[in-house]
Amino acid sequence: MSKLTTMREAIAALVHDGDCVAIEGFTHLICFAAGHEIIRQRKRDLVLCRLTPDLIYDQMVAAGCARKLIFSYLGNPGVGSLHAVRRAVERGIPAPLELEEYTHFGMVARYIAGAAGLPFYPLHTFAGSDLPRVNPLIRRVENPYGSGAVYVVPPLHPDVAIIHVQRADQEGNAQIWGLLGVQVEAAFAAQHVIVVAEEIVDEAVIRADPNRTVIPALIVDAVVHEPFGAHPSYVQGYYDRDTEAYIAWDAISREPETLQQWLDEWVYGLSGRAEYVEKLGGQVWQRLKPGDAWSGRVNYGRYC
Amino acid sequence: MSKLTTMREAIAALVHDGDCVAIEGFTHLICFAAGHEIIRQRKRDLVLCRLTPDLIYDQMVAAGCARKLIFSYLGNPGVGSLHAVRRAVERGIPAPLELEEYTHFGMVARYIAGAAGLPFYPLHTFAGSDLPRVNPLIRRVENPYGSGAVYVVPPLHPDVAIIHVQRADQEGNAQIWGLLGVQVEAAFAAQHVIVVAEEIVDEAVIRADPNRTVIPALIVDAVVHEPFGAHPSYVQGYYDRDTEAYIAWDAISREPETLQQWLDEWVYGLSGRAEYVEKLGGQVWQRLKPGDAWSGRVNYGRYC
Amino acid sequence: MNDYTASEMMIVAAARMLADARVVFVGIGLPNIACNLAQRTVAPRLELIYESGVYGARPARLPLSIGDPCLVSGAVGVMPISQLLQYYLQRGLIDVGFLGAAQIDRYGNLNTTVIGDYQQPKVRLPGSGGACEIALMCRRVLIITRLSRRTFVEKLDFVTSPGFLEGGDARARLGRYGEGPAAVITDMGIFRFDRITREMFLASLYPGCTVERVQEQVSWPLRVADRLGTVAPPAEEELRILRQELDPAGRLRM
Amino acid sequence: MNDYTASEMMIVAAARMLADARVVFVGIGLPNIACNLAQRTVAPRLELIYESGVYGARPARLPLSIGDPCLVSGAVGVMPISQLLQYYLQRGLIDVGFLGAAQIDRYGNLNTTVIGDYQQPKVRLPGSGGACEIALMCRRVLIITRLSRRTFVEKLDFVTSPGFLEGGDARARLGRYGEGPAAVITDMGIFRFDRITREMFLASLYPGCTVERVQEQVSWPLRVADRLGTVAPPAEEELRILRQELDPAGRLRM
Repeated sequence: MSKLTTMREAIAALVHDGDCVAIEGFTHLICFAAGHEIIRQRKRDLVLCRLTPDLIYDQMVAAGCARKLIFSYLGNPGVGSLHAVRRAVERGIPAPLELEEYTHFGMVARYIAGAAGLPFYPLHTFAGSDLPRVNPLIRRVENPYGSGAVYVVPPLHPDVAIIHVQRADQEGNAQIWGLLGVQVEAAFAAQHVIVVAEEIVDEAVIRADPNRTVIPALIVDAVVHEPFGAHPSYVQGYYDRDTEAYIAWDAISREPETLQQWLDEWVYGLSGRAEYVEKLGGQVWQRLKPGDAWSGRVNYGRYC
Repeated sequence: MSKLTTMREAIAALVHDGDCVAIEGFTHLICFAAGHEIIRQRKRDLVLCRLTPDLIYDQMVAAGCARKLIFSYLGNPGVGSLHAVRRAVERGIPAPLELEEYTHFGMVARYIAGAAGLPFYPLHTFAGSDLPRVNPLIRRVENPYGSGAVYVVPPLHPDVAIIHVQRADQEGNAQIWGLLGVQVEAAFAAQHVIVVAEEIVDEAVIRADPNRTVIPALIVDAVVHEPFGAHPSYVQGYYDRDTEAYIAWDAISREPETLQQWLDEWVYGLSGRAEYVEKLGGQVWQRLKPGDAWSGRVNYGRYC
Repeated sequence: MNDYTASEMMIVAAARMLADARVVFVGIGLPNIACNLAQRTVAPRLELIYESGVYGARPARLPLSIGDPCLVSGAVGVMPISQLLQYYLQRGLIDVGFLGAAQIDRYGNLNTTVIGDYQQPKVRLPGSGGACEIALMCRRVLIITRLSRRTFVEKLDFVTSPGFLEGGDARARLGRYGEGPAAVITDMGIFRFDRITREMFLASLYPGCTVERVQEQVSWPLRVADRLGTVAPPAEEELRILRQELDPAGRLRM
Repeated sequence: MNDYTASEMMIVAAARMLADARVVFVGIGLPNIACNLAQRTVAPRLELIYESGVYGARPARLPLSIGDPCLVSGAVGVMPISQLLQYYLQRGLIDVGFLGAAQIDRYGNLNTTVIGDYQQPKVRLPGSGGACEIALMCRRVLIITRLSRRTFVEKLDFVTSPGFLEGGDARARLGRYGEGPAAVITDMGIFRFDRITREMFLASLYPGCTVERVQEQVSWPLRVADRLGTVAPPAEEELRILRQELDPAGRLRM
C-alpha cells in the first residue's frame, strides 16, 4: 500500500500545534524541507527535540513555531551561535523558549528508552556535572549487583519523527548509508513517522540488500519524495554539506530583521522545496555535487 | 599491523582452562572450526556462553571441555534435543554440567550490558515466569519515574569471544551481512576477540563500505583465515546450512560411543579445518553452494 | 472431505486466525507454515518476523531453522537481535506470537524448560529461547500444540512462558504486557479463554471430533462453550497451497 | 624560528601529546587538525573517532563539522551514535579525548553551558554536546584553549564537563571513570595537574613566553612547576604538513 504523499499533506496531517516533533539527523540528513513546511503552515507551540537544534530549529524558533527545545548542543556547528535561539532564551524575543537540556549521550539514551519501550535508560554520564541540578528528569537508580548508583533518563516519545533518507519504497521501507545518527531510535520512539526520501525505489531494491534497511514500513505513516530536501545539510553520495550556507546564516540570523527577510524570501515566499531547489540554482548544486565512491556489492545467495 | 595467525595458535594463545568463552552466531556464522580446535587442544573447565548452545557446545560438552553453560535455548534447532548436554545435566555423564539460564532477551541484555560497560541492563521479560526463582542473577530495580519495578540482568564479560565473519582485513576490521545475531555485543563485551574470516580482504574493501563494518580491529586480538570454518552452520552467500548434518547429529549423539567415534573421526583425527573440508568432500560443498543474489552498490561520494 | 490430516487441519485453523494481523512473530515448524499459508490466503499483507533478526521475510523454501539463510535473502530488513527484541517486540509492535509447549495448564501457562525438578530434571527441555518474551510482549498469543494428557496438565513443572498465571486479573497485574493467549489450536479443536476467569474452554471442534475424545486428552475437567462451534474443514485452495507450494515433501503436514 | 603563529604552536604541542595514543576522540577545529598532524608524525597508527558515529576516519579535506561527509567516505566503520557512545566510549576503549571550554577552573572543570545564571543566562553557550561524557569516559583528556582571564576563572558559572571537581580524590570518588585532564594546552604554554591536589600548574612554556604573561591571563594565583620546561618550537616538517597538507587555506592556523 503506497503511503506516498506531498510534504504539504504530510505536515498538515501529522504535525499539530503543541506536538512534540523530532526532525533528526546528526549533521547528515537533516530535513530542512519539512522544517520549512512547518513554518509555512504556521504550526505553533511545538516542542522540538534534536541532539543539535542546528539552523533548522533556529529558523523554526525565529518563525514562532516552538515553545520548548529538548536538546544537547545548541550551536551552528563549526561556525558559532544559533542567534535566534539565543535571542529567545536570553531576551524572550520573539517569545520565551523553554529549554530541557541533556548531553548527547543523555538524548540518545532518551530515544533508546523510547524505542525500546523502557521506563528509563541507564548511563554513566552526568556525574560531577551541574546538569542533574537543573534538569530534574535526570535521576539515579541503585545498582542491584553492587554499591553505587547509576544515572538514568526517561523515555522520549515524539508525536512525530521526520526522517530523511537516501531511498525508500512507497510503503516506507527506508535505507540510509553514511552517518546514521539517532534516526532509528527516534523513529521507533515516535508515535508517527514521516519518511522523506531523495529517491523512491522499487521494493526489490530494498529487498536486495536487507542489511541496509533502517526503518520498516511498519512504523511509517507517510512517505514524501523530496529531492534535495536536506539542503543545506547533506545526503551522503547525493550532495555535499553547504558550509557556505551555514557560515552565511551567522550574519543573516544576527538581527531579527534580516532573518525575517530571509524567511520571507526562502520559506514563506516559496510553495515548497521544488521552488527552493530552482531558486538556489544550478551553480550551487553543481558546487555541492560529490565525485563517485561506490561501495562494492555483496552476495546474499539464492536459497531455494 | 597484521594479526593473521592460525586457528591452532589463536586458540592456544587466547583460550585458557577455566575461561569464559563465547562462540557466538545465531544459526548463522557459528565457528565450528574454533570449537573443534578447542576440543583438540583439550581445554578444560570452560564456561561456555551462547544463546543457543547448538551442536558445537554439545560436542564440546561431550569432549569434556566445559563445566558450565550460560544460555537461553538448549536444542538442536528444528531437530530435537542436544543429547550430550542432556546426558550431562540429567545423569552427570561424562561429568555434571552447571546451567545458568536466561531467555534469549535476557542473554542479549547481558551482552549489551557487557558491551556498554553498564552494571545492569533493564528489560521487561521474565515477569510471571519461574526463571527469576532459579536464577538469582535476575533481579529488579525500581522505576524512578513511576510505580513498579523493572527486571535487570548483570553484564556478561567473556574472556574471549570468537566471531566468524564473511570478510576481514588482516588487522581484524570485519564485515558481516545476513543475520547479525549478537556478535557485535558479544565482541565488545569480551576481554579478547578472535575474528575468523571466510576471506581476508584488503583494508580498501572494508573502507569502501564502512556501514557494513561490525567489528573494528581495535578490539581484535587475532585474525584467522578459515574458509568453510562455520560448517555445518552457514555463511550467507558462501554456503548453506547443512541441515542433513544437523539431522544426522541426532542419531550420532544419542549414544556416548557413537558420539566419541564421531569426535575421533572428525575432530581428534584431523589436524584442522582444511583436512575437515577435504574429508567432507566436494559433493557436500557442491550441495551447499547457493545461487547468486547480489546486493546493489551504493555511492558514498568523494569529498575533497 | 476426509482427505486431510489432523496436522493440515491445525495449520489451516491457525492460518485463519491471522486474518486481521499485520505482523506475526513466527516460530519454526507448524507456525511457520501456518503464517505462510495465511499470507497466501486471509492475510496477504502479513509480515513475518523471526527472532533471528529478520523482518518481512519471504522464504523461498520451508526453513528447518529460525535462522535459515532463505529467510534473509529478499527480506525487507535484517538487524541485530538486540534491535528486534527491543524496538519491535518490547516496543509492542508485534500483533501475534505463536508458541508451542511441552506442558500447558488451564490458564495457558507454558513449560518448555524441564519435566521434574529444575535442579534434578527428569527431562531437560530446551528452555525459553524467545518464548517468555513472546508470551509477554506480543499483543496476543496463539498456542499450537497436539492434545495429550502429558501436555495438558493440572500443574506445570516449571512456568517458562506466562499465560494468565493463576487466572482472573493475575496477568493484568503484571503490568503493561500483551493481552496473553487468545487461543490454543490443537489437532482436535480450538480452545479460547474465559474473559473473567481466564480459564480455557473448548470453543470449537474440527469435523469428526467429539468433546469426549478431547476430554480424554486433558488432565482437568474440561469446560466447553455453551455454543460449541465447528471449524470448517480445509478448503481445496488451502490444501492445494499447503501441499503444492509450502510443504511438497510433506514434512509438516503428516 | 619566529615564523609560526601561536595557534600553530598550540596545534603542534597538542599533536605531540598523542605519541602513545591508539584511539582519539576528535573534536572539530584545533583538535581535529592536531590529530591529523599526529597521524602524520608521532602516531601513524592513531585512529580518529568522531561522536557523529565514525571510527577510523581518513578525511580528505579539513571538515568544518564533526559530521562532515568526508569523514565517512573511506572510514573503517560508521555506526549509530548509540553504539559509538556505549560500546566505544562508555566501554572505556578511547585513550584520549580533546575538549575546549568557555570557562575553565584550576581543577580542569569546564563550562560550555552558560555565562551567568542558568535560568537567566547572560550568554547562552552551546551546552555539553558530547563533552560531559568525553570528559568522564576517555582514559585521559587534553584541554585545548587560549589563555584569557575570562576563560581561566576562579569559579565556573556552570560545570558542564567535570575535571577534578574540587580537587584531591573528588574525581576518583565518582566511580570508575577515566583519569581526567592530563594537560591544558594553551597559546603560551602547557599546564599539568598536581598528582595529589589535582590543581593545575604551569609545566612548560612556549619559546618567548613568560610566567608573568601567563599569570596576567589567569584569574587565580598561578602555580608553576619547580622545573619549568620549555616546549620545542614547531619543526620544519610539522609546519610543512600543517600548512601544505592540512590547512592550506590557513583557517585554523592563524
